[in-house]
Parts: sequence; C-alpha cells; structure tokens
Amino acid sequence: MELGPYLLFASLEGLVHAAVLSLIALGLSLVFGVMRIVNVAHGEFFMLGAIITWWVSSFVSGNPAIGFLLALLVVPIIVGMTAVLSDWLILRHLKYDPEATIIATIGILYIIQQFALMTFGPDAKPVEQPFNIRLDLYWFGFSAYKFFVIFSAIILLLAIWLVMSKTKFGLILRATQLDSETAQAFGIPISRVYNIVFGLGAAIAAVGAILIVPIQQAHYLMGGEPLLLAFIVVIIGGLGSLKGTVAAAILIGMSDGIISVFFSPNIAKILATLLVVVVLIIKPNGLFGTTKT
Amino acid sequence: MDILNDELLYTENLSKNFQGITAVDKVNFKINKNEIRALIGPNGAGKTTFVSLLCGRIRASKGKVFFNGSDISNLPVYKRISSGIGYTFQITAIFSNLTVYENVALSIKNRRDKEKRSIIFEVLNKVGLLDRVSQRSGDLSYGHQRLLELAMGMAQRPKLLILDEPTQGLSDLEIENFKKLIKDFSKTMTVLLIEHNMDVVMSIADKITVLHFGKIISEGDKHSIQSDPLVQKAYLGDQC
Amino acid sequence: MRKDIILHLSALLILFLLEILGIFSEYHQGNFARILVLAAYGVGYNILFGYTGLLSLGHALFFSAGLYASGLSIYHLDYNIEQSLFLGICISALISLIIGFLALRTIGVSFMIVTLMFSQIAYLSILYFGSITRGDEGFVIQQSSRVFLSMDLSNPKIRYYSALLIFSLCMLINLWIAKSPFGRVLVAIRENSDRALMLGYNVKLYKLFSIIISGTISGLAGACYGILFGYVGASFAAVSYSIFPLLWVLIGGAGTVLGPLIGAIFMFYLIDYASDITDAYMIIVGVALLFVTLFARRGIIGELRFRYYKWIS
Amino acid sequence: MKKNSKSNLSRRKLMKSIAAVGSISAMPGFVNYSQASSSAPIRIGFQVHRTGIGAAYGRWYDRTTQAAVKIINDSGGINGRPIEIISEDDGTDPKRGAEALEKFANQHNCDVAFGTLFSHVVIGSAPRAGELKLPYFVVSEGHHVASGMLNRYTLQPGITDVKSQVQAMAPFVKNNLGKKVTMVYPDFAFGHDHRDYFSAAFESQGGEIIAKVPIPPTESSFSKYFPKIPRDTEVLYHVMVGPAVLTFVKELGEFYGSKGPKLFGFIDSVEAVDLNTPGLEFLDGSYFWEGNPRYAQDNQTVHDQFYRTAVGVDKNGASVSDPKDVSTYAHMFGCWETLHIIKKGMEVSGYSDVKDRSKLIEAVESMKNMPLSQAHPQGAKIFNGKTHQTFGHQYISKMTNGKLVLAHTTSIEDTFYPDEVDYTKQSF
Repeated sequence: MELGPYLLFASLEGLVHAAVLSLIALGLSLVFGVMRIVNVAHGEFFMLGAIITWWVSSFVSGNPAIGFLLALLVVPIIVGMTAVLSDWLILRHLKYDPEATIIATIGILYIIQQFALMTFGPDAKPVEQPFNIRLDLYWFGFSAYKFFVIFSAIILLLAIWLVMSKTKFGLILRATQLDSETAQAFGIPISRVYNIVFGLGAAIAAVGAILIVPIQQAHYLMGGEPLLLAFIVVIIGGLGSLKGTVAAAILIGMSDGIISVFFSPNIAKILATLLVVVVLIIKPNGLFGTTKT
Repeated sequence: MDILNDELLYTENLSKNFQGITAVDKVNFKINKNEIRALIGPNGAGKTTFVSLLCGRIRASKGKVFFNGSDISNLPVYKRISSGIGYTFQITAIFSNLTVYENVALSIKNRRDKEKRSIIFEVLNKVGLLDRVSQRSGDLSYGHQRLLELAMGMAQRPKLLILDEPTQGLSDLEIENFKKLIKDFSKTMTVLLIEHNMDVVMSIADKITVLHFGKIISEGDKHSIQSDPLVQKAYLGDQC
Repeated sequence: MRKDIILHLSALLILFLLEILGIFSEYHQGNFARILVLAAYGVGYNILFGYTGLLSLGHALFFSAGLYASGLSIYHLDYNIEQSLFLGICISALISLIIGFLALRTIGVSFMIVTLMFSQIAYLSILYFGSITRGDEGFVIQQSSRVFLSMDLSNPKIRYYSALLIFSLCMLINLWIAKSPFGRVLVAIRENSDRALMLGYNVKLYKLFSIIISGTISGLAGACYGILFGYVGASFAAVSYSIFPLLWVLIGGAGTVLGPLIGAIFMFYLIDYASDITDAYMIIVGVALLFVTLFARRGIIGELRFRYYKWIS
Repeated sequence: MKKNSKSNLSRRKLMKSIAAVGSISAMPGFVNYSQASSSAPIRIGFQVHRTGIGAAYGRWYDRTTQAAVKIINDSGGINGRPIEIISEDDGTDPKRGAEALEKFANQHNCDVAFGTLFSHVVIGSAPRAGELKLPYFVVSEGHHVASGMLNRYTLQPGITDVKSQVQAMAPFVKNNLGKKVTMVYPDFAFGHDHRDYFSAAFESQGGEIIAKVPIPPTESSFSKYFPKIPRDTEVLYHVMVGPAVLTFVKELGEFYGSKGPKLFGFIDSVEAVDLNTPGLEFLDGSYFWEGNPRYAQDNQTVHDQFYRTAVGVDKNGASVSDPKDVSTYAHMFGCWETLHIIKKGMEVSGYSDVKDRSKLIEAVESMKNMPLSQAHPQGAKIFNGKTHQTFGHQYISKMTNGKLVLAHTTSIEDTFYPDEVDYTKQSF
C-alpha cells in the first residue's frame, strides 16, 4: 500500500487501540495514584469483563445491539463488585504494603483466570458486533463499529474527567491521592475510598473490554498483553495524571501501529518494552518511586 | 589547609534546592574536634537535610564539605562513613530481625573477630545492654532500641557522630542516662546533635547552632543563644 | 551453629538415602530429579529475594540465559557437557551483571517492573530470533549429547544423583553465604538498606553481587535443566517461570536455606494432585500465593525458625 | 475424564485382586488364569491440550479418541483386550507435557503414549519418551519427527506433516490462483515451517513469493499487518493458529471486502470457527487446505460417514448436539487413525506387555500401505518406517455459499520428499 493511505490506516487502527488502552490504563493509574499499589490482576478484570460480556449477550437472542447494551449496564457492576470484594477480603488485610500487594494480586490474577477457565472453558468466545457495517475508504475497508469504539472511549474519558475535576467525589479522590493521612484527618473514610477506587479501576477496565470484545474475542488468557501495555502507558504517562495517561495511551497505541509500518512487529514490541525500562532507569524515583525511609 | 587547626568538619556555601524550595541556603558551618555541638531550629528549618548533606545521603546542589582536612563533597555515602562519620537516624533504624549482638557487629568493619567481640561487649556494657546480647533486637523496648542505636554508632568508632533527635520518646530517667553517655562519648569523638529537648541541649552542648529557613541565624554558647532576639523570634514565630 | 550444619547436611543425606535405598518409585524419582533442579533455581532466587530483600519478577531471564546458552552451544556448536555448562554459567553471570547494573538504578516497585520488562524482552527476543532458537517450539538436546564423563545423564539414577549434586552445591553456597559476614550485610540491607548504607556499606555493590550470585545460580539451574531433561524452549522464559521461584521461596520461607526445596516439593506435588481433579490447576498457585501473603508471611521454615528453632539458617 | 483416571486406578487395583483370586482358584472347571490376565486392558496414555492455547483442538482430539476407543473395544479390543485411555492435560506446555509422559510410564504403567498437536509440546516431551522407552505416537503434523530431531520411540503414523502438506499445495496455487504470492503466517516455528517449505516448493514451480508477513504469536489484533501486503499480490496465502483466528479472518474481511487478492488459506486460520459467523461472507470463493474435508461432500465415502457419525459430527462439521460447536475436523482424524495403527501394530507384533514395546515399534515401522478403510477414513496413506512419518492425500476446498466444497485432491506422491533420517538405525 502507498505510504499515505498506509499511515492513515495505521493511525485509525492505532486510535482504536489507544482508545481501549487508555481506559484500561486509566483504571490502573487511578488505583496506583490513589492507593499507591500496583494491581497485577488488572488485566484479569479486563478479561473478566470480556467473558461476562459474552455470557450476558449469549442470553439475548435477536439484535446483537440489545445484548451489547445490556452488557454495558451489567458487566462493569459485576466486575467492579469482584474487585471490591477482593480488596475487602485480601488487600485491606495487607495494609497495602507494596510488595505483599503485588504478590497477592498475582495470586488474584491466577484465581480469576483459572476461575474463568473452569466456568467458561478454554475456547475463544465471539461476541457479535452491535452493528456490522463495513465502510469502504477507497484504499481499504474499515469497520464502522471501530469508529464507535473511538467515539465511546472519548465520551467516557470526558465523563471521568468531569467526575474527577468537578464533583465532590473527585475532590475526595484527589485529596487522598495527595496525602492520605491528611485526608483521613479531615474525616475522609480512607478504607471506604480505597475500596471504591479499587472497584472503579476494575470497572473502567471492564468497559474497555465490553468495547473490544465485538472486535476481538473473549478468552481466559487475554488479560496478560493489555496488562503489560497498561503498565507501559502508566509509567510513561505519569501517575494518577488523567491527561498523562491518555496522552501516553495515544502515543503507545498509535506508535504500536505506526512503528510496525517500518519495523518488524516483534521488534516494535521489544522497543516499546525497552523504552519503559529506559524511562524507569533514567527516572528511578520518578514515576513509580517508593522510597523507603 | 592548616594542620594545626583543630577543625574536624566545615562547609562552604552548602546549599540544597528541592524543586525550587531552598532547604539549605549557603551554609558555612564549622565543628571542632571533641566538641559537643547542638543543632537546633524550628520544625522544617532544614536540620535533617543539612546533616544528610554532610554524610552524603542527599547530594548538595551547591557548596562543599570538608572533613578531617579533605574535600568529601563528591564522595559517596559509604566512603564518607568509612572516613569517620557516624549517623543515627531520627526514627529507630535497627535490623529488628537480627540479634543485638549482630546489630552491633554490623557496625564494625575490617577488624579481626577477637577485636570485634571485645568492642561489641565494651559498647554494650557502656549502654547497659550486655544482658540482652542475644535477644532479637525487634523485641527490645523502645528505650533499649535507642540505646542499641547509640551502641551501633559508638562501635563504628567515628571521628564525628551525628545524632538525629536521639532523645525523642524517651523517659526522663532514660534521658538522664543518655546525657551521661554523650558526655562520655565526647572524650573520644566529636558529637553533632540535632535535638528538640532544650534541657538536653543546654546541659550538654558546648556550642549551639541555630538553623532557620535553611540559614544559620545564630551560633554560640547557651547564654548567647538564649538571649539572641533572632532566635526568640524564630521560635515564637514558629509556635504561635 | 553445629546443630544448624548437621540439619542441612542430614537433609542432603536423606535425599541421598531415598535414592540409594531404592525408596523412590520410578515416578517419584523422576519428579524429585526435576524438583531438585528447580529448587536450585529457587535457591538462586532466594539469595536475592530472601536475603537481600530485592523482589525480582524477571528471574526467568537468568534461568533461560543458562538454559539457552548451554543448550544452543550443544545444539549448534557441538559443545560437550562441560563446555556448555561452563558457557551457561559465564553467560548467566554476565547477563546478571548487566541487568543488575541497570536494574539497580531503581528500587522498590520500579525494580520489580524493570526486571519484569527485561525478562519480557528476553522472551520476545527468543521468539524473534527463531532461526537460531527455534522459537516457541524449542529444540531437543539429543540423548547422545547428554553424556558427562561417559555417564548417560538420561539414565534415571545418574540424573537423580546429578540433580542432587547440583542442588547440594547451590544449597551449600547458600548456607555459606548465610553464615558469612557477607550474608549478614545482605540481611542488613534487606532489613533496612538506609541503615546499612549509613553504617558505611556500599549497598549498591552488595546488591549487585547479590544479583550476580543469584542470577548465576539460576542460570546454572537452567543449564542443568536443559542438559538433564533434554529440552530447551521459550516457555521457560515466560512470566510464570519468574513467578514460580518466588512462590517456592515464599512457601518454604524467604531467607531460609531449606525453604526453596520445601517450597518446590510442596508446590510440585500440590499441582500434581490438583491436576488430577481440575484442569484449572494453576488456581492452586493463586490460592497458595494469597495464603502465604495473608497468613504465613514467613513460610514453612521461616515459621519454624521464628517459633521454635531460632538456630536454623 | 480427569476423574476417570482416578477411578481407573482403583479399577486397576480391582483387576489385580481379581487376577489374584483367579490364581488361587486356578483349577479345572474355572476360568483359567492366563485368560483372566490377558484381558487386562491395554493402557494408552493420552496427552491432551485441555488448557492453554491448544484447548479447542484438545477437546476434539479427546472426543475423537473416545469414539475410536469405543469402536475398537466394541469390536473386541486389541488382541481381545480392551483399551483404557488415561488422559492427562499438558496445558499446551512442553514441561507439563514431559511430566505427563512420566506419569504415564511410571505411575499409570501405560503401554504406550499418544496424542497432542502443538509442536513445542511434542518436542518437549519426545526426549522423555525416548528415555522412558515409551512408544509415543504423536498427532501433531509437525515436521519434527521426519526431520530426525526426535528419536526411535516417537512416531507420527496417523497424519501427514506440514512439510508435505505445504509442498503439495504449491502446484495447485500456481496453476489455478496466481504466480505472485504474499504469505501471512504466525511468527514462530509452525509459521516458519510454512514460510520455508512453501516458498521453496513454490519457487521451484516457477512462482514468486513477493512478501512475507510474519505476525507475532501474542497478537490479538491483526489489521495493522494487512497494509504490508503488496498491491500486486495475486494470491494471499494465510495461516494462523490460536484463540484469535476468528479476529484474524474478520479483520481480513473488513480490510479487503470483496476487492482483495485471491485467498488461499490453511484451514487452521478458521479451524473450530463457524464459517457462517457474520463478517466472514468475503471468504466465499476462496480456497482452503483441509487435512480432511469438514463438510460432508457429495461423494462422501462410507468410511467418512462412519467416522463422522461415531465421533458425533454433523454434515457441516459441527457437533451433532451443538451446531455452533465446530470441530477441528482437518486434524482430529489423526487420533482415530493412530489408535487403529496402534491396534494393528500390537496385533501383528503379538504385544502382551511393556517388554514388547520395541516389537511394537518394529511392527509399526514395517507398515507401508494403509488403504482407505474404516481405520483410515481420511484416505489412503503410505507410511515411511525409516522416518516414522506417514504421507497421505491432501484436500483443497473452495468456499461456496458458506460451505467448503472439495476442489482438488493431491496425490500421495505430491507429499513425498527425500528422507532426512533413518530411525531404524537407532538402537532401542
């Protein structure tokens, strides 16, 4: 393909990728920003969102859009509640010690993943697109649904931004993020906030999953790749920063597409991973810095 | 350098900026051998930052540190420590899963086993922890943990021992005991003491330095400090 | 002190007797040969995590460095076992030096992520250079190449003794470190690295040494795994092989000499039995991780030491 | 199935005690001891991908195996002894695979081991099979057996390998579809086999490979690779495996619509995928390699009919109980045929217990022609005892109105290539 249309195509694909990635990464970043913990099980909440979307939509016959809407309503709640439960049962008792939390969330990762395997089986589950329209853009075709994904993600990100910056709830989150001890002194119920944030982070990832399953399929092993990418995004974008995360997601999502125009895709992945290492090494205490004193 | 001069450590325009905030501002500080010096100042005056600059935990933005006649400004922490600076933390910092003996043993480097043992027993005897030598240090009472830290500092045999708020949280009785220990130390080493407890400062310090907003605002013996209006203002301003 | 050494030597003696008295069934003999090599890997991990307090999520990199260095040298260059083992050790030492040098510029959570990312890069590279490494499919080290001093390493008895030898070597190194002043300093760094620094220790250098020792032992285990079991493949470089040693060490007891062995035996048989009941046997790994973090932070040996036998290394 | 292996164990104990009782009561008038002993089951360890990326294949390999065992047991078993299958999940992981073989040999006392598709599992397990001296019959289609990489205990008598499959496609592609081919394949060993063997065969036919597009195995979205396909491509050769195959073909459809180059794919790209999924309409008119035609053809043989019914597959290649549950029809016949070959080998060699394992291997090595029959429903095969690899007909089907219609059948000779190894020279 000629370079011009090729780049256009890669950018469009990159935007779809970036849209979903920014939602996943935002969930991760929110949890890290407010609670100062790394949730390794985040990818599995995404996977759970995808599989439950399949499960919910398989109950609905007829127009696939109905199942899709139903999933949008139900799935984030189910996934969010699962996360709230795991915080309440496990993480809370670890007092959010960084290392213990990482080990525990690795445990949660395996449990959710294997639970999905036991319950829903090992096969990839297709979910029908709510509408199946192919747009012919002369050089190549593009699914109208993919535009819808980009559009929905933008709406959602705006909504999250509004909540974070304009509401009292957002204020509480920002205060907790800044200094949890002082926030507690001002009467903010920190443990409740943590509980909600952990659930919210998972629910946002689940929304990303709902948007993506009609394009990809739900599979119990699908959580690993987005987790790694979300890490990369969060590290590059800076913590707890909504804008930074979204900007980094666009950068990573787009570059993954565009780098692979020029390089072998495997090399592209290796380079992206290397980039994170370099960022972390150059700013060792910067983005993820937890200094022990 | 003048060899006859008995300065142990001095700084030249030592400064530290944290993202635009000047925590330590062009400090020229000097401490003589076998002196007990107290460093005081209101909360946030930059005391801990200043001593951190001395031992290298924090890199200075500008300025130099001279110790025992040589410029140590570019040495890493462990080399400064090896050259004879000891430091005890403001919060208790012991290896709580190791025994009292092991804790002190870790402070002694490059010595033969036999020599090491005798130093350990000597310092533990001095601070009064000899009977707890094989106890897990995390199981000690708070007061004893502070004493253990002191023992660790002593066992290092530093030329300069920096003590960051060593009496915090101790009972009156323990503080009395502590004052005696410091007096005893100063026979063999120089002590730089960050301290809030004015009673301790006034009763053991040979000289007092007052830091405020990262600058030395006053220096001298206890009488001149007590009567210095700048110091009074700094403290009153802080407390009101 | 003496009790302690007797305990560890008798553990090795038991492992020796189990074999020489023919107590093992063939099945368990094979399993234990595997477990011993994996436990040696766990010992390597423990040096860094248990003693120095650095949590790496990328040790599969070191394991596979040894595995691939020795395996590829046999496969492509017809090295014999001695040469390939030597190469495996050198390469993993070199890689641990480089990774250590870079990764130690970070601490805490960043360190975990950087190690994770490095091992991800290694994994992707193994796939990328498929023409050399045979990618995900891996390759076989032929039985005819697996002969050491005219002993056939694929013979179950010889394999068991070789595995025991490797494990004993690694364990004794670990015991020696635990008893040495060097080991004390590592523990001091784990307990409070700032304090260790302020006692005048070059903490970074100690950490670097710790990574090199840890990475080299892991690489040795990897090289032996390939040589004893005849297969080299990319799945050994995947994330789960970084998680396993963490799990063994946590279960057996971080910072204990016998911990990795106990943890590896425990997890191996737990998974073995669980896989008879369910396909989702990895759920056991998850539950075990949660269990140790919630209820048994010290692990089995660590708990014994804490409660009853303070003299255990 | 898992639970079965437990109960099998206790059944084995039961058998032993029956045998013991038999020996005590071995007197005239009673069923004699030797008969009781010889009816102990033949134990076949079945290594199966229940989890991991191979799970869709594993499920159907399992069903086919159970069906074949039922047929064989109903018709008298092997030498009058029933087959007992002991299944073990290999997690589509080489290390687990090797451990499974260990269990078969040492814990369950299996006579032989069998199964598994993904090459890395076979390659990881085969050395163990050689060491355990456990005959290991694989159904993998990998070229690893015939390449000489494995050992005398590993055989692949039931399915043609990828080198043969791929080279047999080259003449058809060149003569019917076009001379300029772009290949899209997974960027790991399986895909590299396709890349290497097809391009060699195709170029020797006078065709040209104008681009090669490898796709990383971890990829879950493929669109961004399609622009790498040059515009002047006449034929797009695609092969993809793993859980994301449906995404792959769907995105291919979105990208090209009906305007793209001619498509020639390996059925792996849509194996276990319902071809009537919305978005796949564009595949109409494209060609697929099939190991065994998924849809029952008009000229279906009685053997295929029998096999299809026995396994429980309908005429569209899906499960009779769930039309959405599409089989891996192109590969799974290998399990059926391999079990029949084990049966025949055991019967010819007079196999009675594990000490006869080498006799069994020699018996299989001396097999050559395997005619189309109930034992070989996919078609006739020629087995090469030296390379331990079988060679058989390959099928090319055209997608017509949502169904795959057989368009061409290659000869067995098309799949031949020079021997790369002689396993019979290796000692046992």
